[in-house]
Amino acid sequence: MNTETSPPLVKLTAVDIRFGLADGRVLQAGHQLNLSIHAGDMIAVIGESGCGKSTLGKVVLGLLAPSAGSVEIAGQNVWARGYRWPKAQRLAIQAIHQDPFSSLNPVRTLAQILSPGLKYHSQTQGREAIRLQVHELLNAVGLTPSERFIDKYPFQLSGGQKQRVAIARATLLSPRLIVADEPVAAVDSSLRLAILDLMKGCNREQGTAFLYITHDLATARYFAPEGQLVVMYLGRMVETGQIEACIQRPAHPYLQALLAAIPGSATARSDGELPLRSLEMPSPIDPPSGCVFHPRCPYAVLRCEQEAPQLRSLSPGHSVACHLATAEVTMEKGQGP
Amino acid sequence: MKKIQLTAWQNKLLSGLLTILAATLISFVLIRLMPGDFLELRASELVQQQGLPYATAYKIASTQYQYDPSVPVWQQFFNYLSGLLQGNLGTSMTLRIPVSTVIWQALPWTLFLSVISLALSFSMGISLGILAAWYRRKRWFEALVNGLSVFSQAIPDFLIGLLLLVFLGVRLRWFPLRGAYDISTDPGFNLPFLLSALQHAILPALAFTLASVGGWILAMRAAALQVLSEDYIQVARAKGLKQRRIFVRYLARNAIMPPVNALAIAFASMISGSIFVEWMFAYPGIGYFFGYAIGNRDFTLLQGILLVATVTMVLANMVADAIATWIDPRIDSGLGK
Amino acid sequence: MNRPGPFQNRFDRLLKWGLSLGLLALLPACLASPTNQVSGFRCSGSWFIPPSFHGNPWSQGGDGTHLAFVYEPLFLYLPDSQTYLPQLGLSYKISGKRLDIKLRPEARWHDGRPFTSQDVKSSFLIYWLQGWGGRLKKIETPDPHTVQFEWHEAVGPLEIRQVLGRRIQAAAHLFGQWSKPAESLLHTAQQTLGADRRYSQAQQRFYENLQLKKNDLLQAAYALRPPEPIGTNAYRVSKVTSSELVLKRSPHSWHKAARVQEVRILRGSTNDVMWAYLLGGDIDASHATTPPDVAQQIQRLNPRVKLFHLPDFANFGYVFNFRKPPLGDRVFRQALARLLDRDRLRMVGSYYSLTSDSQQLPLMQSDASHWVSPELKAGLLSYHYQPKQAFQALSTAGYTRNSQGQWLTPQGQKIALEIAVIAGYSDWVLASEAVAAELSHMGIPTQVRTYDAALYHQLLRQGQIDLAAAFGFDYRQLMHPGVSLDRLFSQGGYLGMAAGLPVRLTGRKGRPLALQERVETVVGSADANAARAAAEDLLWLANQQLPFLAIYEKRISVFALEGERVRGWPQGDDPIWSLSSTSIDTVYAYLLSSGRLVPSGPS
Amino acid sequence: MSAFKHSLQLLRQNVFWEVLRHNRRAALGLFLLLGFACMATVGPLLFQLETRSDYLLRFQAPSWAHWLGTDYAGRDTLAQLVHGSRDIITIAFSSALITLLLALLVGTLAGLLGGRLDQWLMRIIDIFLTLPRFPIMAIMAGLFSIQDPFSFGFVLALFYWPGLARGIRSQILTLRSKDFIEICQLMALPLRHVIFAELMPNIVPYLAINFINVARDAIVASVGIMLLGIVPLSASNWGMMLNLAATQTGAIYVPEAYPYLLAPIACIVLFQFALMAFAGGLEEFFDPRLRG
Repeated sequence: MNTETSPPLVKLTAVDIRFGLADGRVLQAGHQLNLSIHAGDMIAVIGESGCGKSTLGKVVLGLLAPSAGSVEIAGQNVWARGYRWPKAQRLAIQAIHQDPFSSLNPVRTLAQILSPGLKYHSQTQGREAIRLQVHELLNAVGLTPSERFIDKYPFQLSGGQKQRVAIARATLLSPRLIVADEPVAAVDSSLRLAILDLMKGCNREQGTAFLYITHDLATARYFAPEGQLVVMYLGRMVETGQIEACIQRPAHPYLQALLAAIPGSATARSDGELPLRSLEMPSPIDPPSGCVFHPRCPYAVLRCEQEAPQLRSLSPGHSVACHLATAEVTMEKGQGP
Repeated sequence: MKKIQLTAWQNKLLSGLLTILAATLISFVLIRLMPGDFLELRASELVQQQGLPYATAYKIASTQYQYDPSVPVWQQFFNYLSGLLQGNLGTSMTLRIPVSTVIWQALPWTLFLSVISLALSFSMGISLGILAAWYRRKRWFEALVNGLSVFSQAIPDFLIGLLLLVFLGVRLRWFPLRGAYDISTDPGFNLPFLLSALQHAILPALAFTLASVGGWILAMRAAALQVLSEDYIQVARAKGLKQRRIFVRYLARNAIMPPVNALAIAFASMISGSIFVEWMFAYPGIGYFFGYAIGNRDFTLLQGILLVATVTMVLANMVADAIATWIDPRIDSGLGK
Repeated sequence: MNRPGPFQNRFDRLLKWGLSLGLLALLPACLASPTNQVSGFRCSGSWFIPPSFHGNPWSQGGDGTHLAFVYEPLFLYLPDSQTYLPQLGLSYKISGKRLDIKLRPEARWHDGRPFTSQDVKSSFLIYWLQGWGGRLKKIETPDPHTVQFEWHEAVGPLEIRQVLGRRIQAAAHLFGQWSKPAESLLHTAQQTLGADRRYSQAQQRFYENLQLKKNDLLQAAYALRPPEPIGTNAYRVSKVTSSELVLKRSPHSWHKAARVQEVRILRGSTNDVMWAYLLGGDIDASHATTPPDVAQQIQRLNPRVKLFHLPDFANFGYVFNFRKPPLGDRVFRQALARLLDRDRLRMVGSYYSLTSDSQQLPLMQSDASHWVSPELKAGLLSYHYQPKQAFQALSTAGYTRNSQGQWLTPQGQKIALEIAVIAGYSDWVLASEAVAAELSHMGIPTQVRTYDAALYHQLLRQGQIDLAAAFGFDYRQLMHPGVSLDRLFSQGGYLGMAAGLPVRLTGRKGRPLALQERVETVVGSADANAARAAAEDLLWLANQQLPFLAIYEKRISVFALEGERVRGWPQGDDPIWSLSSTSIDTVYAYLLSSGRLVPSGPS
Repeated sequence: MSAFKHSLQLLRQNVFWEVLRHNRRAALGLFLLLGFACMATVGPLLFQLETRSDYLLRFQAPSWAHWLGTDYAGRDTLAQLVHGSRDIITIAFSSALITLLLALLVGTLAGLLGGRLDQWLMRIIDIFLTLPRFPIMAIMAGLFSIQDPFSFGFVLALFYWPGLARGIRSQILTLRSKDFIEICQLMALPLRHVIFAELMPNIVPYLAINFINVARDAIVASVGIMLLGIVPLSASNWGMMLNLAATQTGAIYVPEAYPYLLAPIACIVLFQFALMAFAGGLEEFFDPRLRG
């Protein structure tokens, strides 16, 4: 679906994100983030909690201003001074959150949750027409019969049903990109695939692009088998590439470690131990020198402590930020690069 | 310029001092805005006694009381403040003795009453509260505790005081009606005096106790129910621990913390909240003198009493904070937000 | 579900012990009864809270109920028998401008020093500093037991009564350093000001300067803190706390007959506190305005309580503010007087009091015959309860009623009134509530507002009230209507100021009356006839103009406990009770020091 | 405004009766409150206030003529009780209403705008909360020389708003960090929608409970201050009835006077109970989670 002529939906260039803390220290949640999302793209962002993946999501949504670098949405630098965001573009990017308790207003019924967007931004006008469309939406996300659901409150629904409502709300204005931040983390595993299918259907039928943020490689693989993978570690993108390619040939030791945790994957270890020197993630407030991964990297050498690796291309569409990774060497079990 | 970094507690102390200062200023201005004037009172007396023209009498009264109302309020305030800094609360305008002396004389009675009633209501409240949570399936017990707490919350302390006065005092003549001790005893550390002081304190203390026990019951029951729903209680039960061990080790110890935390504030609010009951029983504590001061427009005495109440409140807040931090170190009171 | 009770372990044992200990501690407190009820006499009163209390009777911290037991006057005046009881004085003689007094030679101060004429002089010089004795010329002491007062002109009985009746409180050996300069000040003052009543401008300046000098001396005298309790009467202060004041028998006092060794005064101000004391048998004497049913209850619960109803030498009523329409209208005031059934109001406010007479004179009813001549009486208006006539009078004067029955002024404004009362004076509040209800019922919506004393006096002085509750005449101490006429009609008089009375009003014979001059004649003139004539003028004016509406003449209920700690209370009709004109404490003090009240030990 | 719409909607959905049907205590509370409302509105028409005093009828026992006996001046106690309810209810509700409005304004502003303004407002609130409440109220009562129940309510409200404003602020802060607010931003919904349709309905239960709590506190404080005799307010309300009964007429010493003494106490306790009980139901009514 990539069309070279039209600008990407969202393009991040060398984005840094820093938060000043009350005590004067600085927390770096993102560093040198580059990402282009085109119409219809399926991108999965993966990383441990606290690695800055949700922050990336917020930047993509245009909710968070970068400390450095530029964020272009539909070819426009949205944080440029004096820029006013056209409403149509604003509405083109929507979100699905992880926690339905927080994302659905507990004192509003489903009808009340879904109708304001229609009321303010669609052609559908009039109480009855809107209600009719809410019915359709509920049916579309599988909350059938919709009469049973339309006047319920969120607390009367199960976790999966709540996420369906969230999806319905995100899709209601037919956006071109949806940022889904761990949409199935709070859902029973038996229902996860159904939710993911719902989103995939959206992509298939309407061409909606998805930025799927997760800590779970398995769901990422299921969600976007043809899509792109972004691996994040401590605010940095450490590896990007076509998802299957990455999984088959993980270049960064961090991704290797993540894969090692999945039984049956290429680098899975029989003893179940992670091939890491330390299980603790360093603090983003005072990140390690050189390669931020070096304190945990089983292969770290002196250079890793001194020099920060840049994201470099290993093969077309597959980049990694590691001094040692090479395109030729395929990781074998327990073997160094 | 280097920003001065204060520790959390220094910060608290500083803001406490500022609060006291501001509260003092507010009450200072309020008091001086009150209509009615003790100089007026004294001057009318002089007019009647000595047949002086009113203006002369007012001037004489003003020199007698060493109070000149024509001095601007801000200047009076700064005079007062500079006195305060030297530990001087000023001289009572009508009693002509240091305010601190009056307060030292009244405070013990109020403290005596507060400590007795707080001890009674707290111990009764937490015992009943925790038992109500423990035996929550026993209908009659729950009804009893419920009834007590509802009654206690529905009736203000001074009305309980009135009822006690009428029925236990006047009708049954079990307890003395007014005052703090029997006058035929000799104030000091001797048994008859202490006994009579205790005897006189029973009715007012009972009034406070009955009016506040409901609050403690509810707080303790809520805390206990919270604890009972925690996992570790289930685990303990599953492990087959003895019931009384669960009650003491797990329930009582954990549930008592929130009420204990509220103790400091409850104590502080008694210092200034005792006016009505002390007045009802002609009990010579802080509240009684407050009534005197307000009736005679004794500005300095009023100011002194308000200052004591304010300082107690600020201190109590700090103590409560300290206890909260001590119980749960995660609450770092310094780094809010 | 069979759980073992939680009361079986360390935590609970702690709790259990704590609770039982607490209960145990309360138990003796319940059982403890007032143990020591031996000698002594107890009454209620007030004084300054220690440590602001001190032994200087002249300044505020030394003031209080105890003064009656500690000091005494030269003579005690008994209004009932119109006689003087000799105390520190033995006899007196009035000759023209002079008053000669012989003193009791055996009288002693607290420390055993003899009581002399110097002490009397010293005391009255301090009174002079305080503003008494405007026309006093000098005080002389020819010998230790004689004192002579001399005025610029012959003075009336009021002045005499003040000299004879004021307490001698300034021992010369303590207050001499201020009374001596005061004497020289008096000397200069009488030379400069002379006998004139009207001052020139220079004299006026001197006068004001004199006031400031007097005040300086007075302040210095006020600052004295005697090292030990002083006084001449049978008792001396022994212990003072905020809730009680203890007096002990003074060893040097000349009152050898006093047998009660100790007097305890309990702090008690409001009626309900005093009722509580009585009920508990805590005090031997108490005065409180009490309705009959409460009195009965007290007597039922404590059969030793005797009840006396004594005149309080004051009447209660309302001062009208002339500045506020329609109260400035005489017709309206008179109508109000006729609208109120004072007998019913009296029962609600103060049951045992006497309903004020229909002429509304600022006099005690028992004293009226002495001041009102038959011809004056014939010309007085009567204010019986007659609402119909009152309504008629209002209508005639142009007042109308609207459809809701509310009265309107002739100008068509709605009439609504407000009654100001001092908070805490319960019979005032109760009576005022009843008045307000009555007036509202009659179509004059009325509300009661209670103010504390500080605010009340201010409002009164500034003339911001409509009706203000107050004592109309207040005979206390001097037993003379001049006092109340002065309050009502003289410039700067307390009630007159509140009413906003004009300086001149049209008098009996249609001529304008100089109020100030008339008052001075009543108060100061030695010529009884002139004083009476002036009084009649003013009484007539009070009757016609009605600046003050009296509701009842107050009587106080004295509860006395016979046989608990003391016995020997006089009969209810004993003239000695009328000593209460000075203060009720004076009665107790006299009964104790004269030995009439004795300890009720086994006889 | 939208909270009002919100409640109307809930009423339409018969939620109210649902709540009352299974929450017996709330139903009882509502019943009592309605009773008191009738007492204050219709009551005075039914029970004529016999204003004139007749000492001979003082402290009569309850009878057909006087259901609750008579007062110190022989007037019907019940009629006074009925007429006196109006002042107390006015004080309670005016102070609660003023408190609510002030607190809502300040709390919402502080919570939504944040920053310097928030810091200053919180500092001021801290100071207010440190001032000893009853003494300052007594001073204020003297300061304003209160003449009517509305201004009394206003003075009380001056002391109640800071606590509530702080509570509202923290509620708003919590809500503001919720994802549904972020969604509103993404959906470019107007601010008025965010405030009135998303935030307010969430804090309405909190407001309702606090409205009632303030009303209860106001009753206690006003009766206490009247009992102290500081307020120059006229006698026809429960507080002043108590003042007269307890301290001025000797009613506490005379058994015949107990109906007169106890009637206002009983009314105050019942009213407090009614408010408390109803508050539980109100919370359920506004908070769908509690109804589940």
